[in-house]
Formats: sequence, structure tokens, C-alpha cells
Amino acid sequence: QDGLKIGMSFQEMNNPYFVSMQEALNEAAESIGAEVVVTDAAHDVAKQISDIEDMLQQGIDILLINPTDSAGVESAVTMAKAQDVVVVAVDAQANGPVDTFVGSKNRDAGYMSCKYLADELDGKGEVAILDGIPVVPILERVEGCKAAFAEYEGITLVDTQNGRQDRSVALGVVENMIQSHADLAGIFSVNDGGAMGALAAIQGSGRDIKLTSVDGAPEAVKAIADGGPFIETTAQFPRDQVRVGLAMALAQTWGARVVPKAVPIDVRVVDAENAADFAW
Amino acid sequence: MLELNGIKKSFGPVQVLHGVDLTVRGGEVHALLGENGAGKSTLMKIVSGILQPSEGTIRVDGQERTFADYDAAIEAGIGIVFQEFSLIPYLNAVDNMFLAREKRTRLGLLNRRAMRERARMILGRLGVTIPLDVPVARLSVAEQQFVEIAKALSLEARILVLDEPTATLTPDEVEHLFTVMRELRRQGVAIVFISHHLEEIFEICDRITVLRDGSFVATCAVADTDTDRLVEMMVGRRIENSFPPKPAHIPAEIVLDCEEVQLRKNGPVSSFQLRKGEILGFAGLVGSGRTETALAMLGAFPAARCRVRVDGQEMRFREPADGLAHGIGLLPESRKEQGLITSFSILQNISLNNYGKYRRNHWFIDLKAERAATADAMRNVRVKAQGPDARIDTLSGGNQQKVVIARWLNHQTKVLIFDEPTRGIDVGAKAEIYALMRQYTAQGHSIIMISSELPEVIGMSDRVCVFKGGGIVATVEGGHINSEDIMTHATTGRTQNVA
Amino acid sequence: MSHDATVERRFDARRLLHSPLALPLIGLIVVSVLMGFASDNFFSVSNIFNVLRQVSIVAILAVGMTFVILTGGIDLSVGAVMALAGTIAAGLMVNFGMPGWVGLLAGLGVGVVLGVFNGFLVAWGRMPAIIVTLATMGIARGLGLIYSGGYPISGIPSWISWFGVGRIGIVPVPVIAMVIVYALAWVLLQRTAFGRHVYAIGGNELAAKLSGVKTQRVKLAVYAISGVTAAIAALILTGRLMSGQPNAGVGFELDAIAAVVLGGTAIAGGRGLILGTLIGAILLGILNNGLNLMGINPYMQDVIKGLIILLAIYIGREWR
Amino acid sequence: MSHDATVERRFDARRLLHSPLALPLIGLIVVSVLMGFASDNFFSVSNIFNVLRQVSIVAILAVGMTFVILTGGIDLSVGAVMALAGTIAAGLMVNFGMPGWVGLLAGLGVGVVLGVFNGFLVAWGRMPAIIVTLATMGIARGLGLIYSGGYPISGIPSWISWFGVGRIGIVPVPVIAMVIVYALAWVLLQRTAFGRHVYAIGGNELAAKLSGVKTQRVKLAVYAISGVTAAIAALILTGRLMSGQPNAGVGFELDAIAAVVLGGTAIAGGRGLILGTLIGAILLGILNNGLNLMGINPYMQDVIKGLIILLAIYIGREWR
Ligand SMILES: Nc1ncnc2c1ncn2[C@@H]1O[C@H](COP(=O)(O)OP(=O)(O)OP(=O)(O)O)[C@@H](O)[C@H]1O
Ligand SMILES: Nc1ncnc2c1ncn2[C@@H]1O[C@H](COP(=O)(O)OP(=O)(O)OP(=O)(O)O)[C@@H](O)[C@H]1O
Ligand SMILES: [Mg+2]
Ligand SMILES: [Mg+2]
Repeated sequence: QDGLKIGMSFQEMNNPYFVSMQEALNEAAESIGAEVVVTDAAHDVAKQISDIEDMLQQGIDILLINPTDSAGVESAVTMAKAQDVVVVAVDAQANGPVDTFVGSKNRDAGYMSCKYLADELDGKGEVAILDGIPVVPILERVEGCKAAFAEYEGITLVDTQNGRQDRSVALGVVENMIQSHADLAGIFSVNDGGAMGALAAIQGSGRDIKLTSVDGAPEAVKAIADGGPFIETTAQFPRDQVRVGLAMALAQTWGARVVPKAVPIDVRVVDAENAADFAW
Repeated sequence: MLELNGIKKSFGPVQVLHGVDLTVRGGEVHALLGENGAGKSTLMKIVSGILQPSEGTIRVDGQERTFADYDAAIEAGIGIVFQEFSLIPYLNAVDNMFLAREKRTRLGLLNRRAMRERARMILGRLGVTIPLDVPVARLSVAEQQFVEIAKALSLEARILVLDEPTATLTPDEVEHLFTVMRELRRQGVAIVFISHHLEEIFEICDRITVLRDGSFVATCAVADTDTDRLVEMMVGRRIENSFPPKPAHIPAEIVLDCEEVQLRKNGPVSSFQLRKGEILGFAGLVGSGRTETALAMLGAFPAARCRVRVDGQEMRFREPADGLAHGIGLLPESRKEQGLITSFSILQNISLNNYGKYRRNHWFIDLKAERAATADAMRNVRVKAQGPDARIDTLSGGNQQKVVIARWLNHQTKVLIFDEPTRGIDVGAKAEIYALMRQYTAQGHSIIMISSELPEVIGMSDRVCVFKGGGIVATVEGGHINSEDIMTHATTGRTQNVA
Repeated sequence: MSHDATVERRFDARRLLHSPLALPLIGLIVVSVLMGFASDNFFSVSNIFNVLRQVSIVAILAVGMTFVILTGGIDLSVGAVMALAGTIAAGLMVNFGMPGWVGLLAGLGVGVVLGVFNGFLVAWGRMPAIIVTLATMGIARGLGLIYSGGYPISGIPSWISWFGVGRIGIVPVPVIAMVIVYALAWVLLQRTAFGRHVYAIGGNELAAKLSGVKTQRVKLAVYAISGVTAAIAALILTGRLMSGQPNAGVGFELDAIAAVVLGGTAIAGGRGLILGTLIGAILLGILNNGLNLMGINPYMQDVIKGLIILLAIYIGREWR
Repeated sequence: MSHDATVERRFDARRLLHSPLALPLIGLIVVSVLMGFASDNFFSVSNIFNVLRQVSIVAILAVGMTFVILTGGIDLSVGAVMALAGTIAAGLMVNFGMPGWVGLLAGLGVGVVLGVFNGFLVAWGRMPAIIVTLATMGIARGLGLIYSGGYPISGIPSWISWFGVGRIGIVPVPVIAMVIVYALAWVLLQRTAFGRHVYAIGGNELAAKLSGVKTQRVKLAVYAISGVTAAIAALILTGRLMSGQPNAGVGFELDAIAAVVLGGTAIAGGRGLILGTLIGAILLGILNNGLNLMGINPYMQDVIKGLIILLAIYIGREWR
């Protein structure tokens, strides 16, 4: 085939999660001799639309889109479809005529992490949630987490603060959390970036607070393997999301007519026992 | 001591100095005279290394020198007081005087005590007491001028350039300055003195060099010349009596009735009335409150109390724009800080507050009408410039002042407050401005003229309000408008205190 | 004779070169040509309209920013005000079922109110613009997030998309809107007393005030104008995103400032031309588009963009 | 007699009130008292040190910012420079196995180099500070991301954490570092010729130059100082996060500017005190901490913070 061109628009790329996605994409594309164009929207929907418009100018055949916001990118998806480009949403759903959506079971991820945390606390104690940027996957994790906590009578959710998924912001926020709740026993962070900040805060305070999270980032996995307050992260599989997503797209370019509308990717608990063997 | 030969200077295509020679000896005060824009300031900037000459040589003590910057000139023993202030508004007088030549302790820290003592000593020599702890921005214009002079004196320069230092001083203060200059002369310092006040020249100077349009005219001893000859050398023609005759009769109609102004709580309360077609002088020493009274009427100074009637109607102006709407305009005392928009051309500066005159379709500026009118206004006050589109900051100080005057004469407001209108204006142009002022009042407008130049106050005013300590202590008219009466009130007048 | 003619010609060339627009234009041409070499698609009509459409939002924000900067101020709140205006407009349509035009008017109202708020505090409150608008930025962002609960608001009437993706003939609607806004701004600045007063305040505020310019009103007006252009930008953004996005426009204020300064306007106020801003905005847009088209690593794009801006301003400093 | 005494007393009280530090201090006290009422924990020793430790990074960035703003400039690159310095330092330790101190020196070097880069372009290039440092911000961010590939760099020697979480006695190390930096800055600004020159340039650059101040060198120096304080902040940040974070410090430049202005320094330069900046930074930190402790909705926090900043500056405008 004469130079298949794959475009992928990321919501952000200064995050190992998306960086590893990009690496997987590059490997996969290389193996089939396709050209890759990657853009970074830096959390700006308007820029993401512009990025996609620019990629369409370059004549891409497949668009993998990791939307900053599901609703906001609709016009770009529509425009891509109008040019007969195969569109696959990765990690988060996009509105509009998307061909396939490949993403983690985020609600499960939040649920599993918080259930793990509650179990480790023997079903009782004060817990807090370190929230993040309000996009659907994050909101789903929080929802799953709250559902898990609700199953334990002894668990009380005493605080929810926003660490913006940023290590240094999370550090300050969690320090304050620890100050204001003398009996805090556990924290759930919506992602590993925030969790690493929370970990530093917990270690700095010298208190015994357990921490769980979602993602499976290398740093987090290492911290869990080392033992300490960080006891679990529910790992996603960013590389597999891209691989599966690309496969779906290729299937369509080869003429497949009944590709699945959505392919949920499983998540897995990573704790001290299996951390040593886990990597994205 | 200082010898300039064939100095030429061009700014781009414009040549402003055409080969000027100047020799200044140690122990003399050498006057540099010329009309506005003749090139005096430019020449002195060259002497002090701020500008580089296009051609010509500078010799100090017989040795040829080129100064890359002011520092290099200071090294060679040259100090200058600039025509435009060069003080740092938020630093105090001491910091300003020693800026860039601070005294240090052995640790390399500031030796604040030593600098303070030295500052006090130098200011003492000038015969002024100036608060040393407040930012110079809070000082009056004259006080700032003295800080400026003290700063140059602190350099211990052997060649001292004073570019119009007396423009902002009262006679008393000028005397102080002259005493110091005589002392310096005795010590062998060479002084270049620029002033548009010819009587000062005769009082203090030994020799005179005259420039006209950037060319050297002559150098002569003060003893060998007189005012008329000097003026002729400067302007190229004779100037007759500079003050136009005063009108015999001023109608009694009152256009502006300032019933009550109290600048500060517990300060004196003053009142005055301005008649149609009159020039009302405001005389007084520096800091006597003339400027503040004028600003207070227009709402630009927060006076404790201020009641003003315009054409019999009580007014309360919150900003100068309100005053302008009722026909009162103000030409401020500091052209650079308060008068000019430096980024504007001459044309734009003149039309700044007067677009109502060049309107098309109600909303839009009629550019052609604007150009025509401003060109006229420029001609009336004889602004020397390349054209109406020249940038303001390429004009000489006096020409900048003329632009602000042109703005207001062009505006034709009912009442004009002129604060030190002829500051920095040469003798020839002064006469023209005086004539224009009379012409203006003859058209039925009125002028309040704030001035620190007694001859000007006496020669121009129909009546004079004398200020002291923040209020009017006397209003004189007719035969009482003479220097003795005014100075007596200004120095000994008693202000009324209101509980 | 021939000698004279040469002199005259040279003089004219200098005049042209010394126009404040010369440099931004040269920059634009140079960058365009470079991009044209680097990418085949660059000079296609469809890509040119693509670039202009992308530019339109920042370019419109930059109009208000030009007014503000000309008076010597700055408006850091434009991105946040745009986001809030869009969010409120979408919220009224979606959550309160109001007709689209009511929502749009409300968005405009948000822009005006916040602009007046800024202007009032700067002019009558005599507070530094940078800090007032920084605070307004925080407030507007917070309000947008509170109002929307952090969720984008989608489900607005589909005709709104016309403002973002529609065309008249082959010209995208946002591009037409941009041209109209610039034309109006040009008239205001160059042909009205208000415009002269804007420049005068930037040149010497005290002198302008003492000369009878109503400086406070003019300052209020420029911030209000900035609010209005932010609301117009919000309209286009909402049309493009088909939703109200409380997080949209983060950092757009910096792009708008960059466009103004690249366009030759002095950051200290008093000097500059609105057309320069347009050129500056297009220059920035071309850089973004071109670097994307060339497939440059996004991290590298930041570096290259920064260097090119520095280079442009460096060369341009003689003209200021 | 008694009359005189009253006058004298009144005079002194006025003097105190008119000190540029009075208002920031009053603001600090008011906000502290409010926070103390609203949250029991607020006045505990451990929370006070907690606040000061959190404040330390922005407070140290704000020192360099104060120097720059005093000259009439601005440095938008501090957050990005801090991130780059931390990333490079961590990278040398982790990826090149260099000893910790080499990494730290390299971080310092990054700060100096970028500071000098800014200063050179502003002083000798005569380019507007806002645009130079905006470009540098983009460049530094890009470089950090390129160097790290977007990954945080962890695995640095554990003793580095001392700078972030260590204590001497009961006082956290970052707090001690902050105090030292402020003390040095105070001496530089108030007790050396260099300090006078910084103020002079902000007051009237042309006049300063005419008086013989080497304005270009001084400007170079203030941006270099800003680079150095960014590098010191990076050291503490690296110690706190135990990793090099290419994304750290986004928006910190705005916090630093807010601290400087809240502290009473005129944004136009020439006036201000370094101790005011410290108070401003602590005020901001207390707001963040207090609103967190009170458990206020984070979106609402932005709004409240914005309003309080406006209020503080509004009340403070008389003092400026
Ligand atoms: N930067 C400049 N660019 C162009 N022309 C200039 C510049 N500076 C001064 N000039 C011109 O040089 C001439 C001499 O100016 P200068 O300031 O030396 O006059 P002056 O004799 O000091 O006058 P005054 O008595 O009004 O102070 C003026 O015509 C002025 O317009
Ligand atoms: N910004 C200021 N802050 C404090 N005091 C001031 C300020 N400006 C002027 N003053 C003081 O107010 C008094 C009146 O000043 P004003 O300028 O009205 O006097 P003036 O008679 O016009 O004299 P001048 O020739 O100095 O203009 C002076 O003592 C002056 O020192
Ligand atoms: Mg002169
Ligand atoms: Mg006066």
C-alpha cells in the first residue's frame, strides 16, 4: 500500500502514560511501514481541533484521537469522517461519528483501587480522594471509588481535593489534607501523577496513611515494589489500547464492515506482590 | 580649559550644528546664548559625552578627547546639569546625588552616613534645606532643581555645565546659586551657563558665546556688549519692547469666580475673581501654592475645599476634562511630565484635546482639516521643526514648550491657565508669545498666568494675586504692580487661618 | 538629474522600511516562504483558509488586547473570560432551554460585564492592570467551573456551529468575523478621537489627563472592548467546539499578547497599529500550522516557536 | 506639652501606617486571624511550618521576580526555568550516574544560563521583557520535555530529599533556605550600590543611564538573579518530589508576580521592598492552605483567591 498515514492527536504528552502510547504507536506503525504524525493538544480542546485540521491537510488515512474533551472534538471528528478518514477514539470517548472507541474500564479501576484500600484498612477509618481534571475517565474513577467506599460501613470519606493530576500541586494539597484530618488513614488518587505527590506528602508527615491509585506508571510501580505507604495502583494498558485501536482502524481500511463500536480494555491490580513483574 | 573646534552634529538628514567653536577658560563663567533650537543643549550633550559629534574636536586642557559616554566625560572633570530633569523620582535626594558613584564601606556596602553628610554639606553650600528622606518626586520643582545642581557639584567637576538651571528658580534662589557659582569660579572651575534671562547673563557671566541656527556667531566679553546687541546677535534682528501695552479698561464681567479654595485642612483659604479679557497674574515664591490652586480648581489636586463659579454657576470639576467642557484649560508647568505625549507627532500633540473641531460625520476625524489647523497653530508660535509630523522628542526644549502653547491657543478656551508659560523660551519667542496672549484676551478670553518671573508678571498682568504659604495674601492692581509691593507681600504677607 | 532620482528612490524605500508594519510583514513573508518549502500543502487554498480559521480566535482576542496594550495596560483575563462567556452561553441554551440567541447575548453580556469590571478597577480603582486581570482570570475560570461543575456543556442548537465551521462562499465564517472586527478596530483607532485618546494615554497618561482627555472613561472602554472581543471569540469557539468548555483558552492571553507584540505594538503603550496585530496573529498561526504540517515533535515545536518569536522581535527592535 | 506629645504620637502612627510594609502586614494579620477562626488547626506550630514550607518555593521565585520587577521588567520564565533546572539536575544524576552535587551545580548552571539569556536579550537586545521571557518559558519547557522524553526522572540519591523535607531542629530546611535568600536579597537591595541601581532603573531608566549607571549590566544581573533563585527553588522542589519534573511549576510565575505585587512593589518598577514580597508570598500561601483546610470547593477557591487579591490591592493602592 502506498504510504499509509496515521495521525494521532494526544490530549497531552508530558505524561508517561501517553508517552508510552506514542512509543507503542511508533513501533506498530513501523512494523507495517506506515507514516505517523503526532500532535499534542496540551489539554486545550481548541488546539486539538486545529491539530486535527492540520493533520487532515496532510492527508492522513487513520485518525487516532485521544480527546481532551469528548464533546469538544466533535467538529473535528465530523470533518475527518467527511474526508473518509477512519476515526478511533483512544482512552476517552469522543462525540460524533467515531468508528471505534478503545478505552480502559475506568469505573472498574476506581472501584478496584478503593476496594483494595478499604480492605487494607480492615474496612474502617477516614479516607480522602485526591481528584483530578474533570474529564469523563477521571469522573468515572471517582464514581467507582465512591461506590467501593460505600460498601464499607466503617469507611468515611472526609475530604475531596483537587490535585490537578500534577505532582507538585498534589503534594501541597495532600500536605494540607493531612494537617486538617488527624485521623486520616487512606487516600485514593485518581492517577499516579497525583499519587506520587501524595506519597511525598505522606512520607514527609511521617504518618501512617495508605495510598492507592490508578495507572500503573513505572514510578508508581517501583514505589509500590519498594513497599511503603503506596500500596496499590490499578494498572491500565496504554500500549495495548493503541495497539487494539490501530488494529480496529486497519481492519476498517481493509474493508471490515462490522468492527466493534467499543472495545473496553481490562485493568489490573498491581500491588507489592506483583509489582516487580509489571511494566506498561 | 575646554576647547571645542568645528563641532558638527546631524540627526539623520538634519544638521543641527554647523561647525561650532567654543573656548572656556578656567575661572570664568561662560554664557551660551541662542534662540530655542539654536543647538545649545545639543552642544553641551556633546561636551558631556551623551552625544557624539559628527565632526570636530574636543580638547580638555589642550589634550584632544573623545567621550564615549557621560562617565568618560566625568573622568575628564566635566559635570552637567541637564535641561530636562534626570532624577530618579522614587529615590531620595542623597541616593540621587550619589547615584552611580556611591560611597562604600570597606565591606563594599553603602556608606550611607558619609553620603548623607556630604549631601547635607553640598546643599548647605547652595543655601537650601531639602528633606533628605523623602523621594524627590515629593519635592517641588525648584527643590528638585537644587538636587540636580547639588548632584553635579558633588562630582567636583572642573568644568561645570548648567543648562537653564534658573528656569525653575525664584530670584532669591537664583542669588544663592550665583553665590555658589562665584565661589566655584574663584576656585578656578570653568562654568558654562545657559539661560534665556539676559539680566542673569550680565550679573554672573564673564564671556558670552552666541549661537544661531546651529552656527557660531560670536564670542565676546560681557563688558563689551549690551542687551540689544546680544539679542540682535541671537535673533538676527532687534526686538522692541517685549511686553505689549496693557488695555486701558477691563470690563467688570466675571467669568471665573473662585469663591473658596483651601488646599489643605487648616491651611489658608483664598478667593479671587477672573474678569473677562484680563490677564490675572499669580505671583509668589516657589511652593507658595499657585500651581496647586490652579490644579484644585480643575479637580486635579485634592483640595480640602474648593468652590468655583463659572459664569455665575456653581461648578464642581472632578477632572480637567470637566473644566475643559466649561471652557477652562490648563497649560501645566512641566511640559515633559504633564504636557506632551512623547510618542505623538507635533500635529497630534496640538490636536490632542480638540478633535471636536475636525469632525466629519460626527464621529470621525477629518484628517485634512486637522492638518491645516495645526500647521497654522505651529506657525503662530513659530515652532522650529522639520514639519508637523516630526516626533516631539526631536524638538528642543523651548520648541516643545511652544507646541503645548500652540495646543491651547488653538483651542480657544474661555479661560486659560498658563503655568510658567515661558519657561525655557528665548527672548524673541517670548515677545511673540506675550503678543499672542494679549491677542487672546482681546478676543474676550481670560488668562491666569502663574509665573516665577517677576518682570513677566509685572509686564503682563492686569492684576496680580500674590501667594504665600498655600494661599493668596494680597491682590494688587494698577500702580501697585511693581516688584517691591509684590515681593513684600510674597515674603511677609500674612495668610488668613481658618479654624 | 539621475543622481537626484536615486536619492529620491532610496528615500522612499527607507520610508517603506520604516513603517511599523514593514517588519511584521517581512516576518510573515519569510516564515510563509519557509513553510511553503517545507510542506507541499502549505500554499493550498484549503490550507490557507484552514490557517486563517485557526488563527481567528486568538486574532480576535488580540484586537481587544491591542486596545488595552496601547493604553499601557494588559489584559490577562481574555482566555478565561472567553471560556466563561462560552460556558454561560451554552449553559443557558442547554440547561435552561433558552433559544440560542439569548445564550449568545448572555455570552456577550458576560464579556462586557467582566471587561467593565476590569476597566473599572484599573481606571477608578487605580490598580495595576496586570494584577487586576490576573485576579479576574482566576475568578472567571472559577466561576465557569462552578457553573458547569467542571463538565463541558454540550447539546447546544446545531445552527450555532455555523459560527465555527460555516462558510460564506469559500470563506470560513470565523475568517469573515475576524476581518470585520479588525476593520472596525482600525476605524476606531485611526479615525476617531477615542482612538487618539487611547494612544495618548499610552504615551503619557498624566499629560493626557491634564489636557482634558477623560482618561478613566477611555480606560474603562478599552477593557470593555477587550471583554467584547473575548465574547466574540467565545462565539466562534463555541461554534467550533459545539459545547461550552470551562477549561478552554488556557494560555490564550499569552498568544494574544505575543500577536500584539509581534505586530510591532510597544508593550509600554502609545505606539502600534492594529493591522500589525493581525499580521502577528497570522504569523503565530502559520508557525503552529507549519510546524504541525512538518510533523515536528510537539516538544520541539515549543522551542522553535520561542526562538522564532525572539528572532522576530530582535530584528524588529530597530523599528520600535 | 501634652498637646505636643499627641502630635508626635499621631505622627509616628501615620509614619508606620505609611510604610510600604504596613498594608501587606495588615493583610497578612487579617487573613491569618480569619483563617484561625475558620479552622482549628491553623495556628498549630506544625501547620505554620507546613504553610511556610509550601510557600518557600514560590517565595524564593518571587525574590528574583522582585529584582526584575523593580527594574521595570518581568520574568515569565521562572516556573519553566525551575522545572528545567530540576529536570537536568535529576537527569545527570540518574541517567549519567553523576554524583548529586554535580547535578545540583548543573541545575544552578541552567538557571544562570537562562537568566543571562533573558537578561542579555532584554538589556543588549533592547527587547521587551514580557515577550523575551515568554519565549524563554516556551523554550525551557520544550527543552525539559525533550530531554526527559516527557517522563519524570526519578531515582536520585536519597540525601537530596533533605533539601525538600529535612529539618534543622524543628525548622524545615526549605524555610531556612527561604530566610537566607531573603536576607541576602535585602542586603543587596538596601545596602549596596547595585541595589540602588536596581531601584534607579525602575524609577527612570534614561536618567539612571545618564547618571552613569551601567543599566545594561544591572539588567543582565537581575535576570541572572531570577535564574539563580529559580534554580534554588528547583533544588527544593526536587527534594520535595524526589524526581525531576519537566511539567512542574506551570503557572508559578503568576503566583510569584502576585506575591510581589501583594507585597506592595509597584509593577512599573522603582518602588518596593523585598520583605513585602515575603509577606505577599506568605499571604498567598495562607490563602491556599486556609481554603484547603476549610474544605472549600477547589473551583470556589480560585474565585475567593482572586477576590481577596483584588481587595488587598484595592486597599493598598493609596500606599503606592
Ligand atoms: N534627536 C533629535 N533628532 C532630530 N533633531 C533633533 C534631535 N535633538 C535635537 N534636535 C534638533 O536640534 C536642534 C537644537 O536643539 P537643542 O536642544 O540643542 O536646542 P537649544 O538651543 O538647547 O534650545 P532651547 O533653548 O529650546 O533649549 C533643534 O532644532 C532640535 O529640533
Ligand atoms: N507631590 C507632592 N507631594 C508633596 N508635596 C508637594 C507635592 N507637590 C508639591 N508639593 C508641595 O506643595 C507646595 C505647593 O506647591 P506648588 O507647586 O503649588 O507651588 P508653586 O507656587 O506653584 O511653586 P512652583 O514654582 O514650585 O510650582 C510646595 O511646598 C511643594 O513642595
Ligand atoms: Mg536646550
Ligand atoms: Mg508651580
